[in-house]
Amino acid sequence: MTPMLAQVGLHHYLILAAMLFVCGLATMMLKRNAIGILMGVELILNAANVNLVAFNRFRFAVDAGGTGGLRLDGQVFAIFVIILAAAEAAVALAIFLSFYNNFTTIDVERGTQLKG
Amino acid sequence: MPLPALLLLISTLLPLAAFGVLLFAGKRLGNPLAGMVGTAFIAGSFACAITGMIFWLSGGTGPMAGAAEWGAGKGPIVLPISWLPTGGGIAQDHPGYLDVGLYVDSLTVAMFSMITLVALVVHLFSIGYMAHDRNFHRFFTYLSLFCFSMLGLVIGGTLLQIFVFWELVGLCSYLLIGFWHEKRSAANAATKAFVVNRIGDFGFLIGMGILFYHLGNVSLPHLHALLHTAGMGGAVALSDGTIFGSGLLTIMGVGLFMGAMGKSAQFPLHTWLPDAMEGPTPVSALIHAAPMVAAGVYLVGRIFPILTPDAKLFIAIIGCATLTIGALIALAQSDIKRVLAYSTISQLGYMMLALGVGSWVGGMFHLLTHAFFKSLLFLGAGSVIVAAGHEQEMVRFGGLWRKIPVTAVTFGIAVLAIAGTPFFSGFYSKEMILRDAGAFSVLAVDLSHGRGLGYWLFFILPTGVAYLTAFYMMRCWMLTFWGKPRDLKLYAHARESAVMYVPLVLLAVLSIIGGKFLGIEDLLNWSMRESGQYCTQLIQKEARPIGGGGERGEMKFAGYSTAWPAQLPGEEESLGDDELVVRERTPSQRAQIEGHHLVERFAYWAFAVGLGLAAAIYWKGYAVADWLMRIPPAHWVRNWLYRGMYFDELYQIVWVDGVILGGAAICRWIDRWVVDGTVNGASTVVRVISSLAGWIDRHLVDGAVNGTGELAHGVGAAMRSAQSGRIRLYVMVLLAAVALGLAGAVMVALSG
Amino acid sequence: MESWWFGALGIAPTLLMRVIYSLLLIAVVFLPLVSVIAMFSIWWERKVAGHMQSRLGPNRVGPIGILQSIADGVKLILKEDLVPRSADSWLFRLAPYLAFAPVFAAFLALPFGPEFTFEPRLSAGLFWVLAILSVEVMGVILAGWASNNKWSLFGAMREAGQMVSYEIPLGIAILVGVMSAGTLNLVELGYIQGGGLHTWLIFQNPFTFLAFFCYFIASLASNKRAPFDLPESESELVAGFHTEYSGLRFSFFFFAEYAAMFIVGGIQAALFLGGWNDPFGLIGYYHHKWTADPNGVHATGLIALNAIAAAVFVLKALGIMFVQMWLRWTLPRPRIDQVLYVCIKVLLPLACVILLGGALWELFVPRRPGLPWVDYSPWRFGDYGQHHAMGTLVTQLVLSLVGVGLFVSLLGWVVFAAISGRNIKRRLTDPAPIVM
Amino acid sequence: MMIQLLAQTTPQPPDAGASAVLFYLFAILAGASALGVVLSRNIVRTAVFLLFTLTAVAGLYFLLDAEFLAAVQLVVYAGGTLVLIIFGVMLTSKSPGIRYEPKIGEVAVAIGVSVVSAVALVMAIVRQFPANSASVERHPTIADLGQTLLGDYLIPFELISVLLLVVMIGAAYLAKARRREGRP
Repeated sequence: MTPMLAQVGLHHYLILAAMLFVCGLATMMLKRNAIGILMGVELILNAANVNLVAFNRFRFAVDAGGTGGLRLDGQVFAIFVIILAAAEAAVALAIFLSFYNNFTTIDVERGTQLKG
Repeated sequence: MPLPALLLLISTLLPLAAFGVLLFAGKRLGNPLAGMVGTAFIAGSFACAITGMIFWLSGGTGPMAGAAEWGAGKGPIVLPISWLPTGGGIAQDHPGYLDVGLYVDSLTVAMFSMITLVALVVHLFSIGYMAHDRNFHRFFTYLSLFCFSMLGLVIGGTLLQIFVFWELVGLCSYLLIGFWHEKRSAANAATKAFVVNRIGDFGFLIGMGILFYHLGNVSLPHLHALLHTAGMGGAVALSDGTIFGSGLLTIMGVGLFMGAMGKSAQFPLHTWLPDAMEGPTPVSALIHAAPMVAAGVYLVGRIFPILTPDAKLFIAIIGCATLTIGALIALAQSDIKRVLAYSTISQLGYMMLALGVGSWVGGMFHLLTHAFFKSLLFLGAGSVIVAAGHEQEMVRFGGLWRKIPVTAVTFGIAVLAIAGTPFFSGFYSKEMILRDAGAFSVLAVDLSHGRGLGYWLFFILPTGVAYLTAFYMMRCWMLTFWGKPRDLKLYAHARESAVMYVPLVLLAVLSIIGGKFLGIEDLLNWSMRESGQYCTQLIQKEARPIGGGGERGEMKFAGYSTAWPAQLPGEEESLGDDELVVRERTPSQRAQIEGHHLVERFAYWAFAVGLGLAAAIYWKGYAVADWLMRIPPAHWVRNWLYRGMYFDELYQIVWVDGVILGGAAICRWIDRWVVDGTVNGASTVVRVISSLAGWIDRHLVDGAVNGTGELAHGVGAAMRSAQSGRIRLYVMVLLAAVALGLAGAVMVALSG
Repeated sequence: MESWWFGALGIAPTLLMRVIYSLLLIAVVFLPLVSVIAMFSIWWERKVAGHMQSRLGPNRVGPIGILQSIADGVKLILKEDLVPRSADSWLFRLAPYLAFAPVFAAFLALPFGPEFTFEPRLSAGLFWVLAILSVEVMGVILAGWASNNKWSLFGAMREAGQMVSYEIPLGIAILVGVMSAGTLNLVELGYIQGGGLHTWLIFQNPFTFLAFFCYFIASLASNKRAPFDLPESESELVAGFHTEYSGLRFSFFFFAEYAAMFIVGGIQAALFLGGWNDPFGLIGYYHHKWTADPNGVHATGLIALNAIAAAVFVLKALGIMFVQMWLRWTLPRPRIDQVLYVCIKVLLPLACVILLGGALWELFVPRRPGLPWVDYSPWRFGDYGQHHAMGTLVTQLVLSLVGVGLFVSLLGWVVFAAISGRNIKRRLTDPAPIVM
Repeated sequence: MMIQLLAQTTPQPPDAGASAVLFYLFAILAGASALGVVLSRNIVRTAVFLLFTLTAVAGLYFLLDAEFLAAVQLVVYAGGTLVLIIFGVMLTSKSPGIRYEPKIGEVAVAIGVSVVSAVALVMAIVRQFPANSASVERHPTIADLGQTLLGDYLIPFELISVLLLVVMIGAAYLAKARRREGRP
């Protein structure tokens, strides 16, 4: 193993997060199932979370002014993102359910009543 | 937390617990049980209050003195909590915080005992009175909430807290007056009470805003410490160098007093109280006789040290007007509860007058004694009303003493007390008020070098009203209990029940002994000393405020100290015996002795005259009174008084109709001249321009417009397809744009 | 654990050694431990069920049928591995592993002894166990879904609803204990409770005492144990989510269930019942004494101590499992709506009240600071007064008495039942011995 | 009550080699499952791939010294949100095999966009952030996280609790909306 590969650093995490992000994008574009799109969103949020936590670990987690406390803003934000994702999923699923009730399908291509 | 404060806090929270229990379980508890639960809680509250008082006394300087720092005559218990950071303010040990907290002194303790006792009695009475009501549990729920808010108001250590509970009390009052909201009149009365009180509260907010703006903190000890020289008149210089002008101080005082005016039904805002008699009678006893309307007086008592002489004069004038108007109207009422309502207004006027003329102890003393006998009167009236099958017109009563003797006797005791019969509680407090009013008049007339003869009114009116009070109260008793029964059917069914008259007896005893034997006066005197001492400590600890003993204040009342606590009650004790008059005295002490003489000369026999006259006239029911009414002006006067001096009609015309008519007139004017004029003028201009433009349009523009229209149509048709409603297309376009942007940014970053 | 062993051996671990060590640990200790515990539990459940129903239970394979589970296992391995034709075969094959793996992973955090823990580094060990157990539900849901059978789907959806709901009171009940202990680390929890019966968290204050029961009920439901075994209720759903499973895959679900029971019981023991500590605090005392010795570590003594501690811990967990079994064969099964009603409208408010009460208690009632044995001697009651902790002490003692009374009466009941049941069984089985 | 009692049992953070091995394990799992999410055509399988991704990300959090976050990820995401999503799938798909295929043009666009963003991101990362691995002296504990969460971030924390409540009510209301007439 080269030192570059053996020394896992910020880079590695960021690239992985970028991959997750791109997969999320692709999922959003490719799925016709509304819930699939939701999963794409979840992937993107996870990518963001990995970024947050990695930055926190490698760039930020130093002793804050010698007070003994660590700055954990990245982790806190990640927690908030997770909570928001849960909230978002709940609302989105509720919307999908009523979509399903109205159109008897979950294919988002059918919900085009608002077209110009 | 010191023990009395803890006990009083528990005492405050118990009704809240009762409220919670009844709110959620009241319906399930059912008819008598809900009431009993409420009563049990308030009984606990009462026990706590009494225990608190015992501990309080045992901590004090009195016969039960202990080693505590607090206690009667020693110092108040002040427990502030810094609540909201506000970033400014004077008070140095709480920089920039809005405080909440507890403030316990002798007045608090006395008020607690009074409120919980009256509340307990009213609760007991209500179990009987409301026994057949459909919303029995709801009634007790409201009562509990009311007790909580009232006790919270009294124990509150800051104006803010007082205001919060003040509003809560107002809400309870609204709920309870409108308790029988199916009755239109009750609903209207509740709304009226609410609205009228809001007018007063507006003033309260203004006053509080002024205080808050200048001091940054509205807790009572700080107000007392920083502004205690306001009573001298003149401006107050605060420790940070700003000057709190006397005019502003007066506005502040009057503003706060306006709150009290609303709540205590003072002269221009008094009209809600008689209407509030639409509520159940125990409510009248609890709210509109003792605790709630007294809240206004209590508030003025609490802010007393920071009132300027001008503000006090205003209070005295309002009080004087109120007591006169209330008594006069009460003379002519025929509804037993309305008589009591107007008498309450009148008595509250007495208290306000007392505070206005600087008799702090007198006002508070009357507040407490009045609470006993007035709630007794109301509960007695309730007993009568129940006995009479919910009939309130005295025209149909008469001779009821044979049927309901206990009520008659206790009611009679209350009448004697309110009339100021010696050895009854009302005597002592009223005597003190009249004495101080007399002293005030003497002093004011002296200081104005004989020009201010109008100041005599501050003595003449209350004295005259003392006669009137005895008269109309006795009239009420005679018409209700004496003579021949005027409605035989009603008379036949009348009876009283134990659950209702036991409270009456209890209150009657208190009405008798409350004046001299309960030591209320001592407590109040101590209360002044406690605040004074605490203030002194606070002043020494903080940067002292520089008292500006302004010239205007000295000119008016310099000698007679309206600035509390400059004169401590302990130093007063040497005063009293006439032999000592020769010694050097301040003008105020001399005036007080003179006031005492005035009272002895003019007011001592008021009760006998009033009672006797009423007894003579109404011995045989309405016979003599009817004969008197035949004299021409008497009839009109009676009608005028009967309708409450047409205040309601006046307000209807001035405020309600006035606003409607005035608004309509203004609207019409604006419509005709401003709007129409603008429109007409504009149209003329437009007509001229348009004829010009028409030509251009027809010849030049049309071609361009048509061309543009075609273009827009084409573009719109092309763009429309983009809004397909297909969400994934949107997503794709969005993400493609993001990707392009990202790529572009990276390219720029890498090349640059 | 590993660092201690390496330290005791006096060598610095290299990467390769650590990898080998880890593999060895998993192969030699971990897998057998999980399997033995699960198989023992399965046998035990059948035995308990038998005794409760006046039967003998397994009694043919080995002494008192102790090898029955192994026999069953062999049988299940040998059975044909069926995948229904209309099932989603990939998911169908995946689901059992998904159900079993988290349970297996959760064993990592269990504190068997002061040094006998697989991963003492987990500062959020308790939460970690909860988290990883919550993944187990995915296996069940997927099994139900992939079977393409409506009974299975019903079971899966019930499991999803039930599990997600009951996780909330479960978490809150754990939170009460955690609040009292001030740590999420399972090993630290053991140290804190090392001072004997009255330092156990269940007896810490009335609210942890209530939280114990709250946790127990919620753990029953999240483990889909009776009376909350709606996802697999055989009278309605054939066998619920595992209707279509057979052979080895079925046995994975079975394993997972019993291992999860042990974990839930173990967590309960670790959090509330003092973990590996005995009621008198002797283990804690000797552990402190031997590790604090400046002359080096008593290696032999510590190994023995850890073995005893592990035995105590396993005993406690098995005791709780016994109550779970007892309840299964005692209580009837409610409907699914009743189960959810109990959670949302009864258990959850109750848990919230307990949480609030526990928080207030922590705020207002001072306790004896420090660790038992390290900072003070837990049985010297006079010390508590100096720290204004008399209130806590009295509460602890009273609750301990209540707890011991409860335990003794339950034990007496069980013993009585076992003794009187034996007679009945003899009478039942006497006339005709079973012929295979 | 924070007690430093694990002085002897708290080992040093795992050495670089072990954590590198673990990182690649989790990273490959996450990446492969994410690809699975994109490529899988069965929505339930998509969800299962998502589960693996989430679990792997939780493992990465472990390596990043964020074990509380890892547990949160497992509880909330894998145990909560994903269950919810699968619930949604079960309630909305008429039969498990039903598939909605994207058009070929869309696939082309998607591939283009993905590749462009991936390349741009990777280039940006490689250029912008040097591959340092700053070692941290102290392992952050839950106490640190708690201090941050309930100290500096108290108000966002409270707000997000309110948000959760609102979402709960809103979602319940939305999902409860009456069905169309004539449909079950």
